[in-house]
Amino acid sequence: MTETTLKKELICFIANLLKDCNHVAVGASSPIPGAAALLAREAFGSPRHVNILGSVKNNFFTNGSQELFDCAAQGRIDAFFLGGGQIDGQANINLMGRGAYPDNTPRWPGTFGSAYLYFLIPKVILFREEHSRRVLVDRVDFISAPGVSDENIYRTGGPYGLLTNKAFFRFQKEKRNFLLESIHSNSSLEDILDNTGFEFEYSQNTPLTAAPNPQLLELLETHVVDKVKDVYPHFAQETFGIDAACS
Amino acid sequence: MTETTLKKELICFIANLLKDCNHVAVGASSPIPGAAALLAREAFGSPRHVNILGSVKNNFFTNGSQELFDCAAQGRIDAFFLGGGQIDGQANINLMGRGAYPDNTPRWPGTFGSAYLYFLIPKVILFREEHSRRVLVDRVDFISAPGVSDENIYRTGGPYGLLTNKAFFRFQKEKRNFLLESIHSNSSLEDILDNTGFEFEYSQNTPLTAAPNPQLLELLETHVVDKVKDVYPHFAQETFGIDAACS
Amino acid sequence: MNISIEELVKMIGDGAKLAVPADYSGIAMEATRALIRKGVKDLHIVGVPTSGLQSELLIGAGCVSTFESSALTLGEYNPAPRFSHAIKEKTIRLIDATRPAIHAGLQASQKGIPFMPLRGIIGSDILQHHPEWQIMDNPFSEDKDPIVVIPAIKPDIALFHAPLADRDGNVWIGRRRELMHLAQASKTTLVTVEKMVDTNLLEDETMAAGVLSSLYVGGIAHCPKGSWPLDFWYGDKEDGDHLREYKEKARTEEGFDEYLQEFVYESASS
Amino acid sequence: MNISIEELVKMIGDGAKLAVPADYSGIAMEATRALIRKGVKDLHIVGVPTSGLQSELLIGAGCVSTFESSALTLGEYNPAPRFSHAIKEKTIRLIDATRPAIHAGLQASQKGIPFMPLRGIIGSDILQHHPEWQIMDNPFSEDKDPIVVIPAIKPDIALFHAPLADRDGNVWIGRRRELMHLAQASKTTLVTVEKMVDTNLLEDETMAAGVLSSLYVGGIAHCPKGSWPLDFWYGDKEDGDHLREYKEKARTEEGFDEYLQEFVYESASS
Repeated sequence: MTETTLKKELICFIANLLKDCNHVAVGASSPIPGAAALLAREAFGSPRHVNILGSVKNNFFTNGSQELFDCAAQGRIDAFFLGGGQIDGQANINLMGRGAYPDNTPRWPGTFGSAYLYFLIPKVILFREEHSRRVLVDRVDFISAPGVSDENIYRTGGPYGLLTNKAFFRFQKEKRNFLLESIHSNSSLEDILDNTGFEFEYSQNTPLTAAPNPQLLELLETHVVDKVKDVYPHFAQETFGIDAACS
Repeated sequence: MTETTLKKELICFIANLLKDCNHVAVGASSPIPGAAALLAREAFGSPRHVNILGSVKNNFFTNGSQELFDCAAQGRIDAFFLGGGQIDGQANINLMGRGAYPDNTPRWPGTFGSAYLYFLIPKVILFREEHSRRVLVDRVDFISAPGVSDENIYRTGGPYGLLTNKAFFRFQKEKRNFLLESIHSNSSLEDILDNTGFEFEYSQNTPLTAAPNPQLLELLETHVVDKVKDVYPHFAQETFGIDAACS
Repeated sequence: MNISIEELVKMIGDGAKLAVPADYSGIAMEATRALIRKGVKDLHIVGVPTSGLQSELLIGAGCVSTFESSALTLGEYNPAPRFSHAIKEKTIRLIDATRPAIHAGLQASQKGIPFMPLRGIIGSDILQHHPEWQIMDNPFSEDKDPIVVIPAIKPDIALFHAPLADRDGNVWIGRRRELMHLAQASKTTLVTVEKMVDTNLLEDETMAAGVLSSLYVGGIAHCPKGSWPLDFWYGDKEDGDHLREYKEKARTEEGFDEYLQEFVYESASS
Repeated sequence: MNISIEELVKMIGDGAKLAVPADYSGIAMEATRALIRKGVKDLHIVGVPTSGLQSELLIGAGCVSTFESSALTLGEYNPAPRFSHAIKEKTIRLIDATRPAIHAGLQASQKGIPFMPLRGIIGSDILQHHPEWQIMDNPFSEDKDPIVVIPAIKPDIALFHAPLADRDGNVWIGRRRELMHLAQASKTTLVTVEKMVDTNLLEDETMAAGVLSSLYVGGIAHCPKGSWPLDFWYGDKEDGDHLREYKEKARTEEGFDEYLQEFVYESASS
């Protein structure tokens, strides 16, 4: 499978996860989730609202990210995406850096809104293409945002699952761990076990991730691609071979 | 002195109090202070900013009264006006009603923003045309907003003085009382003493309130009157004999 | 989302906590009359931060059980006779606040936080009479620094009148951005508008700053002159003759009933 | 109030607490270069709620002593080499927050309150490393309900780039209303604009919702393309070639110095 094929499959996979949402917000530098949200809106009519931060089109906020955070607290955002330089088996994420704070090597950009949105958006999808022991660690070096909280902590949101280049895990809140739900066709259970630094539940018969519905894929490649190009021109060029400047 | 002459003199008197201000805010139903602020801006170039609440012209707020309150807390409003169904000698004001709350008879509209703005705007001018023992009482029945606060209470603003149809009192914060500063030409010290329900400091030689500067009065009647009419059409008609609907 | 005014007010059930703006922001008066016609009961009105004829009519018509605001004022047509009567007869519960405290409570709701601190108020008698406000010590001050904390006010529905809406459910509120806070603090928002437009308001860069997104909007009714007889900042001036007529009639219960009969029950919805 | 860019940056003194917006809101890059040319020292930068190339350049040029934000990100041109270098060499003090906490701190300043409560954060390591944040119990909850409180962040100056300003000192920020909060939270605001217009922006009802009043503005410099090489939401797209060149050069201290020489010190102010 080529890299661009895989990207398209991830887009279709995520789109299917967003069917039950009314409002999906996506970060400015998350082209695959962003494309997925635009695809889902086009294909299923839901999410009805897609907000891509930093975009002028596809963004109805008139108060910047403050409105995003207020909206999340109001319960008006159903799904969001977070990544992380490190993600551990309790769904803790680290966006700060490797090693001991503040002398991280490397230091990454910072925690952004993760320490807040992870608490307040019901369906947070962890998305990180790289599936390696470097990223998927036993214990993150710095908790930018915790995967689970004690009972007495106000929390209406949290991790729904973790999607990588190799697999999709569902997060089990009660057990505080991940369950391997499906393996992409380019990988195998052995490959997953070799490249995952945290413990997780799995069955020997973990199914393959279903191939994308051809109609969905076609819709992406025909109708949705222009919308993706508007927001993520570099990504669209790399993935769909479209020269944003010339079309 | 006719009533309209007196109103014009009050406008000129207040305009002189606003000279040292950068930003004056005025309530929607305060035509005399509003006219005074517009006059001062025209005559002295200061206040530079005049905000008349509820007006579209002469109002730069784009967040309604929320912006007024924030602005006051930021220290960006220098003067404001408050009235009261009752005002007492410690500059406590009552906008709630006569008698015991909640069974006031009569009940007035309510406390508005007084319980907040009185604390945060440095120069609050109490303005109430009626000068009687009914209004100027020994002790208000309900403190909508207190004239003074204990040392440990955060307070950057408070009463500057009290202007009525008969006189102007300066408030003495340390002594927690009013000092009679000047008596309007239609009144006398005896008249003031007869009609004031609270104790106040005064000298037997309390001067008359200075007559308005003729140029200031002329400016009001010529250039400023149209601006007043825009905001307070009924008042302009009554005071300046202008029919707003026909000009 | 574009519905009739009767359908719009159907969404306001008995017992709803209904937030309405101050007169200068645009009042949905025709919707208010429809609400009285429908016979809504037990409203908890939040006047943000004050209210006027709208609440006076609802109170007079027996639709209100709680009135929470910093004032009920008819401006130069004060006093409000039905409000005064209801207080005298103790037929409504009052929650008297001060204007920024109403805003602070709504902002807490908008931000999903349980409370907001607010300066001022200490020493005002409204503090001791308010059922919920507390004083706490500012945790960031070395010296004792008492400050009032205001709990979130969470309306079920916000209702107002605005200049424009588009077919996608976006509403143009222009410089009345305070309505944005009102809408975001409420579970949903119902709007009457002067005019419907066919183009998406958010796609017009000069309009966008004044657009309330459809995300927050539960229903829109096209209702020209929907704020009559009150002044509308982006439309007609107040109908002073009518307001004087109201003031005169509403002095007595009988007069008020006649007013309702003539201007509410017998008037056709636009 | 309409002044040159060199006069504008004169108002930013050594040690100032300087608030700047996230890249999507409009960055005053030409003013930033003027600031480096002037040799400002010891800035406390508040990135609201993140910052990018602007802070990277100021840090690299030695103008910054404290960086307070929730991220310094060059987006697809990450990592930020001079930021990383400064952290390694410990030449700047970091105050790491999360985005809504930066907003909450500014809103506390905007509202003149000492702090704001904020949900989330508990269990994040940023909490224990932050020099000021506290946890308190929600006073309105019967059950134990811990909540983080964020003290006010009070910048001396806000600096950004906007589409339009008028001769009266009003600035049109359009749908970037977040800049309103930034300005109101700061003691004063300096702005560079693409264009000056002759009519008063507040008097145009369609523009008014997006206008920052001159009350909040301390200086305006006319500076077309003032956000170059960054994307401007109401103007040019980012200059990707230049940003790639920056990324390449700034890998080393020498390369960065060459970059400053060519694009900051030798470039004429517009």
